[in-house]
Amino acid sequence: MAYEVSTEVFDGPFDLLLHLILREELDLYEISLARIVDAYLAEVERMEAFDLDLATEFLLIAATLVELKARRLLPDPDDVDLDDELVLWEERDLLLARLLECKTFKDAAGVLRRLSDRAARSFPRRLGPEEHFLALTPDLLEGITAADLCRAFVRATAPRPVPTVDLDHVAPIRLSVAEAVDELVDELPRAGRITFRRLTSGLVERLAVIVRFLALLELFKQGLVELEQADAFGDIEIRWTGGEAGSGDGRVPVGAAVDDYEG
Amino acid sequence: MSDPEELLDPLRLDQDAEPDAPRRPDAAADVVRAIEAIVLVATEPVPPDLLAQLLELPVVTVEQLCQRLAGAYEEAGHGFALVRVAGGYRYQSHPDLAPYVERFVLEGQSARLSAAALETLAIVAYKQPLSRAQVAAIRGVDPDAVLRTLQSRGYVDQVGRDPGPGQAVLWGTTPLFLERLGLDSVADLPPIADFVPGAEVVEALEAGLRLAPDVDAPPPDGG
Amino acid sequence: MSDPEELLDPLRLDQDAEPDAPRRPDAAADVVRAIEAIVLVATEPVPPDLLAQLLELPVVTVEQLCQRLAGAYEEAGHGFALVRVAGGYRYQSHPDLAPYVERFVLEGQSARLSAAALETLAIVAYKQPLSRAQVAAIRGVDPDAVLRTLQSRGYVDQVGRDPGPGQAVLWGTTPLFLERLGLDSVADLPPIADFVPGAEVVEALEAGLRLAPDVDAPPPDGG
Repeated sequence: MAYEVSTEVFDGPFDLLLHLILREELDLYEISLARIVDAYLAEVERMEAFDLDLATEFLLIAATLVELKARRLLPDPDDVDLDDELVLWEERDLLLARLLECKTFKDAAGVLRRLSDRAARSFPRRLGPEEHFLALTPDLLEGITAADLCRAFVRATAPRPVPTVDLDHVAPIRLSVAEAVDELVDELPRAGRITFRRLTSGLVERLAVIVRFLALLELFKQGLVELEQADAFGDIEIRWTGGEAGSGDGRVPVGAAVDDYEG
Repeated sequence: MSDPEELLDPLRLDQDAEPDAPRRPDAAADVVRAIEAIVLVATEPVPPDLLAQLLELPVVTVEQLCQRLAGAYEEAGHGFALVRVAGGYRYQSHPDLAPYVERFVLEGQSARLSAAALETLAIVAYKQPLSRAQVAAIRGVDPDAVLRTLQSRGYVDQVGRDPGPGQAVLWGTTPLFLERLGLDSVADLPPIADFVPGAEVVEALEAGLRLAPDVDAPPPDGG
Repeated sequence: MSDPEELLDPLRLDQDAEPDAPRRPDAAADVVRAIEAIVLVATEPVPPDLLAQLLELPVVTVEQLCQRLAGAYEEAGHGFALVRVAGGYRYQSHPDLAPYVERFVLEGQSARLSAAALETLAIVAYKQPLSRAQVAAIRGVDPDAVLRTLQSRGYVDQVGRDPGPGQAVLWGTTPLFLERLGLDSVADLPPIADFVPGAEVVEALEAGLRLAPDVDAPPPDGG
């Protein structure tokens, strides 16, 4: 039933991405990935039950997007490992293909809607034969026993499993990239240099790590940090270049700017 | 011959009576067409005063229109007739064509009860008397069409009215139903407790999914 | 205009083809009237081959007669229509009269499907038969809840099992789906190729997902 709630805006990770790219006509470079993730987290919060499958699907796509975005931010394309590059192209093509397929059926659904709206203007006759013909009708209960009837009753009244996951052990997740940016703006000037691994060592949720990473990319784009990665999959070293903690460039403007930040 | 334009005299009379609210002829034609449409889709005879109310016309005008319409169908030699029965109007097959209709009915478009129909029948059998709203609440879908089929087969019928406010029609099974199942009374139906939950439910429980709260007996006392 | 006598040309042709079994004109008129009577009492669309069997006529003749009958009703401006839908013929109210009929048919009108349900329905309609996993792959979300909704509303059903390992349940659309969309068969759906996004959209998506740095940044010289 969670789907029913979320359909009005987005009903899937592809839907969300299509919306962000097409309907708002923003490209991935101009919108911050922060917006995609924040939009998603807002969706998750609106859902009554946190849907792990949906979240996983989204994270897979978010990870691809992060890679694409990171690749585009890399200052020197010569640094790129050719194999990684090929894998990334493949992932991109796959994502593109899935978005196109999603869009195809979305448009087909629009036509079904129109057909169905048009057909709904006519009402079928369902009355059936006059009473005096009923004596002729074959007995529909032929071969049906009282036990069949009992089973049908059990089937009809059986509790319908509700596809929700018991979440009593999961703390409510409330994360936004804007908040993460604020935290980093507070934390990084004091740290000076720090590795990404250390920066996120206290975080348990993978989502929180991803949010922090996106926040970091945001700061990088704004020229407030420098990032270095010695080798592929190696730890990322972060250096704050944005001046002193609490200075005029500080937290409030940076964090608040994320949502509107469109380059 | 059944062109509605020829059926408008009563309406024109009506216009004369209310000269300050003249009807355009096509609006008048629409009234006749609307009668055809409403009576066609109705699942029971449509009382003329209901038609009058829907069409915002005097009852007497509606009755005149229906009579003329019936005459026009007969004159044009259609295979259906508009008849007045049980206090209302309905379409039925022309008596001449009974042999064809009999053949069609015998052929039986659907010789078996659908799963939905069987489930609805089971609910009525075990929970009778109950209203369509109660059936709907159990099945989660509108049971009207299925109830109608079951009623047309003579397995269920309207057995009374809820004494409470609203006075909903109550449904129950018929003697024919008992006869066909070889039962003396509904008390002879197998007790429900003898049956274990279906595989679907067991699977769901094993998978740790939550069941709808009304069946999940004790609430977790975790606080 | 809907006088059956005017609809008999196909039958007369048929008579010429079988000169040793001449039909009397009134027997021929009866055939059209019988079609009217049978379709009127049917509760679901009547397939032309069933009509042909009951009337002992070639299917093609029955189809011609039904088409002419439908045209005659339309021309005479009746409030009902004979339409071909879900593989058969049925009577329904004329779409023009929806405002009147909607006022009358208060219940039984089904709620509109959600966007998610419609998209899933489109996938099932065009790719059937297919498994829930295939639906999930296209939509990117678990389709179980939506499939169950569509099934309970009668639009889709389990139509078989994948012969491969795992024997996944396969889903397809139902005759009710066709009725609700006013289609004769799934082959009448607009071709899926009509919906494949145009170059503009593909470009927009490619731009959104492009790997190369932006124009203002130095382009990658590819190595």
